[in-house]
Amino acid sequence: MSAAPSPVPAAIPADIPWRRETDSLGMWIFLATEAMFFGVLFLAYAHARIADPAGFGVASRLTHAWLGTTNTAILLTSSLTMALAVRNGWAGRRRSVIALLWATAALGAAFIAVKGVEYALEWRDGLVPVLRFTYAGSHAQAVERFFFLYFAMTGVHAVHLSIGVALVAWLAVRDRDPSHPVRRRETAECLGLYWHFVDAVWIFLYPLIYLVELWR
Amino acid sequence: MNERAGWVLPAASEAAQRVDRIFFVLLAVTSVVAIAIAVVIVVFCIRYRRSARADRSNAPAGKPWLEYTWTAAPMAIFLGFFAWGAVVYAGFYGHADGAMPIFVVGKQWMWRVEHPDGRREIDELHVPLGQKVRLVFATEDVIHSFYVPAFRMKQDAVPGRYTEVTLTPTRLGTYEMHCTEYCGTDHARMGGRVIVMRPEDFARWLAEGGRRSSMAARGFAAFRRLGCSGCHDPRSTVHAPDLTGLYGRTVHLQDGRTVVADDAYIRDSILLPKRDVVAGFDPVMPSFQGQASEEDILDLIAYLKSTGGREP
Amino acid sequence: MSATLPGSYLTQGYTLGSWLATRDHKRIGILYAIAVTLFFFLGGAAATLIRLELATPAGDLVSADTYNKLFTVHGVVMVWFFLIPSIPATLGNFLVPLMIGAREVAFPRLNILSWYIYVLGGLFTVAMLVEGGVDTGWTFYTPFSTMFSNTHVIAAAAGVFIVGFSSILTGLNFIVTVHRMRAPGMTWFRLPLFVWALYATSLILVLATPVLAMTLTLMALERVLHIGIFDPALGGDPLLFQHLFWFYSHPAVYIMVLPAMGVVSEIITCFARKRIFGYRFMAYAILGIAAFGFLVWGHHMFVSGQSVYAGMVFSMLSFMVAVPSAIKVFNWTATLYKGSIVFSAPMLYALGFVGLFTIGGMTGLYLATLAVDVHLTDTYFVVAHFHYIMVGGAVMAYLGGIHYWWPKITGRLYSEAWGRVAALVIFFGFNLTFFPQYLLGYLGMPRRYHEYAPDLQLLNVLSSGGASILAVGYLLPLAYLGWSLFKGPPAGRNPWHAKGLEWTTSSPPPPENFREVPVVTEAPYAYDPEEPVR
Amino acid sequence: MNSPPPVRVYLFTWLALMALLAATFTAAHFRLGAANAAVGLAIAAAKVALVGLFFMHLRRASALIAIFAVGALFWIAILFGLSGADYATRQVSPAPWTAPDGH
Repeated sequence: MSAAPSPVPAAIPADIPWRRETDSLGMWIFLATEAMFFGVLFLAYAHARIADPAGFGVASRLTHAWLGTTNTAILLTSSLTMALAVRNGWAGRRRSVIALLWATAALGAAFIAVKGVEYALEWRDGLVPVLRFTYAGSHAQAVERFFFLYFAMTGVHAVHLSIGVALVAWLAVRDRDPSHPVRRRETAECLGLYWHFVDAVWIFLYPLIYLVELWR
Repeated sequence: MNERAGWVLPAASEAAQRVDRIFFVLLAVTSVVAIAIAVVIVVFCIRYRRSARADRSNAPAGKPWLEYTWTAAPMAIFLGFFAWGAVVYAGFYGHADGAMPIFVVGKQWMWRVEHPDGRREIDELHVPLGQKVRLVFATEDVIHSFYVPAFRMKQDAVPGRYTEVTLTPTRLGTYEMHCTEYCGTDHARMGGRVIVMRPEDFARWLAEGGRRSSMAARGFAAFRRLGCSGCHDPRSTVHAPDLTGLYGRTVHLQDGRTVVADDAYIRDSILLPKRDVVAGFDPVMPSFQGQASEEDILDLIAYLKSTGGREP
Repeated sequence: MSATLPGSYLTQGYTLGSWLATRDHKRIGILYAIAVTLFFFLGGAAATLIRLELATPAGDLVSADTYNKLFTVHGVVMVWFFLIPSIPATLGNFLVPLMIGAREVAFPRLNILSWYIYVLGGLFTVAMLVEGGVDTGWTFYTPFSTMFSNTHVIAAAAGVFIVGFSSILTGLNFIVTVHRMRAPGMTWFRLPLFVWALYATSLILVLATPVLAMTLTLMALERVLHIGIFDPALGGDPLLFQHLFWFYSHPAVYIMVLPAMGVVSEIITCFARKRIFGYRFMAYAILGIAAFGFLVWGHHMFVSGQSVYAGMVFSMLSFMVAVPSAIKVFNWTATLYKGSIVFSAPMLYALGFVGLFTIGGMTGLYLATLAVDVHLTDTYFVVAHFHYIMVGGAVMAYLGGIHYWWPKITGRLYSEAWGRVAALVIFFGFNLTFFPQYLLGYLGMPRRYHEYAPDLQLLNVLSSGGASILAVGYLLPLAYLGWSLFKGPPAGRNPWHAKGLEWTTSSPPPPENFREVPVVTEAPYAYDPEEPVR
Repeated sequence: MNSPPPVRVYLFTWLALMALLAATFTAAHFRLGAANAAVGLAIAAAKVALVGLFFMHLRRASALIAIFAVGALFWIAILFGLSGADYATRQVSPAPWTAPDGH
């Protein structure tokens, strides 16, 4: 088990290292619950794909791999700006923190915009299960199941990302007033952990959706 | 139909006797240990109650050797029961080697039983004494579970696939049968009887079912009734695969795969025609999901088998 | 409700607002206790109707549909709105900070948010009930729940989805609190076993509940959109739902029983005036149960079409998870050796727990044995098994804990005589209710039936009779504990002369728990058999 | 708080991530059969490891936090592993007529 307890009075102290470590432990446990939450979706994907691998190959070719790749690049870059925002926060360079936070929020919004375009394309192609599914090629059933899982997984991911964008924007606004900066940096760190987790989920989603079968 | 004498459940199948042996050995072992613990607790409670004068010096806070033994001992006993249970459990499945299949189809709140020669029953199952029988389960809607307490046998019927159990009745008589997987309003009324008969009586019962067509004959009737012959009959104008002698043949599909036309392929082609489209044909066949019942599919398979072809 | 001691957490404001906006873990514990008790009696009402119906072989009290809704509501309310939150959210919230010498939980705001989420989930479930209830059983098996049930399945799933997050927040809070806020000197192996038990329970809460949340979402999605991963006609598999559901629901039964084990360890050591026997084995056994609890869920699916080999894997693992439970029973028994035992009400509940948990645990072995489970699963044998563990175990320990820490929570003593009467009535009523069900199960009476063969009526009438005694038994504590709230004599700092940091502060404790930060110097349960108990 | 890592650490991590993205995208254009999925997931795991170690400071985090980070992945593995045990060995009886081969 961990070392003897930190010699900190049991009251809730204001000093930074203890509070920071506690908040990030709490955040990591929350990310563990989110990981199990997404884990179920990945199991559903694995079960469906193993049931009809060929069907998932056909379906994956119908997705827009280029849009998916640009989106992955956008989200990876937003992770960079978020991480730098947290770093500069601890390094005390406050002005750059605000700029980096806005950059992160903008990149997140860009990701959602690209996702919106993708959804619109899929709506036009008639690949939206139940609502507008006019696909008549081979493996029709596997394609419909693929797109059900596609919309379920990317939808849940997009919801998480939108919450992230909103929080980052709120933090960027709140950071303008310089009072109790320590609190801000801790929030930034926790928000950073959440942002990187949402990015990590997308990193796993990307190959499973877009890269199943790209060869000619 | 009260075959229970007081609180004793008859053991009417080979498996039942083997399960009862495990059950009563478990009962003996667990009762002995439970009583031993109870006695020890009561003795300690009396001997060491506050008002009693007893030697309470250097009370132990732990005896590693004792604790390791009462960790290892239960583990050993448990592994023994696990192995025994697993061996008997494995005997329920497979090893059919030529046993007579009987099809049991669950449908919301009744059981339809069908013998290979075509005799049908509802909520009743006649089985011959002493002969190995393979019960094959299918369901038309939700999950049902076929449970015969006297046989100590229970098996879920899962939609979308066949499940099966092998058993050998060893005692004449009539026994209760229940559905034990919750399936809706009349789940409690979805039961019936299992009647074990002497082999000769069973054969006579099977035969006297009156002039009725075999499954294959009924399959041919379904082949016409459902409109399959409209396309698949060699003389029809529609460009559709010819099914005569299909059974056991390897079929080349549009996306390059080749499959053996066994029962699962026929079943899927009826219910999900667009999944395995035959090479050279376009996917125009509608799905018969909801029109062709489980019996119809079993009969159609029997009919296609009767048009020639060989075991896959 | 004049508190005996000025400046206790009870005197920090008497308005409703001071309670509903509190961040004090002690007040949140009490808020939970009230809500949990209400749901206990709601579930109990359903149980009473079920037992009344089963007094006669024919289904003549209620219609089949109503009966199906009754056992569903009994399951959903008892599992998610009583058993899972009962000990962790009431006694746990109140006592964990006190027992580790902390002033507060790590995230007080999350703690009160957890209570509001619980209440929101509860409102959803009650609204669903008023609208007409749900008839899928608390297991929501597909394809019945997604395609064939025409009751309020989605509203029920939403209620359970929401209350799941309340458990996640409670679990998260406890893990961080135990790691980060222990008093100086309180090392891991000086923690009381109650804190160990709640720490392990919180690990399960945090890791298992999200899987339930997503599974119910997928089930609801498939019910609305008629497309999904469970419907075989679309290439899905009903067993996938069972795998995902039981991946949560078996660890959930350990969420219910582990805190009870923690409470019993505290009570037995106090009233036997003796150090726990094999402290380290007990602590590791708790963690072992929590970790192994995730590997065994397949034993719910031995006859459901799961592969024979997977059945064998799960059967072997299910036997292994029984070993730590056996260790704990042996250690409790050994703790009594050379003790100085007092048979107060909490001790009667604790000894009752040990006895009933032993029977419940051992009958679990029958269900882990593959061949025997084929005969016994989905019969009343299973119903008796899990009621012995949940009602005989978790509820007995919950009541024992309520009585044991009642003086600390309210600052008042309850009537010891009435306490012992209630414990004995509950013990007797419980056994009369559920032991006959083992026989019914072996004789082949399926569960979830409102009709059965006439020759099984005697056993069913015994069970229904027992249920009425049990109901009376559960009403007794309401009476004398309620009386004690107003008329009970002041309890003082440590009425049981128990060890543990929570007994070093005043009763009821001040808002900041300890006047000065306690320092721990000795191992837990440092009892001396000669020292008198009140 | 000891001084935060220099900015270049973050930039190098980002470059590595971009490189891995390009790698996985191009790798998908080759017909490797089942290996395609394996390669895709391996690269994804590498990218997640990079994000975790550098951006989420797991490199310098306390053992406790690392345990919870890895623990979550281990628990997902339990879900995949044991339910996989059923699907891998489940012998769906092919059809009513053909007796299973005595498994």
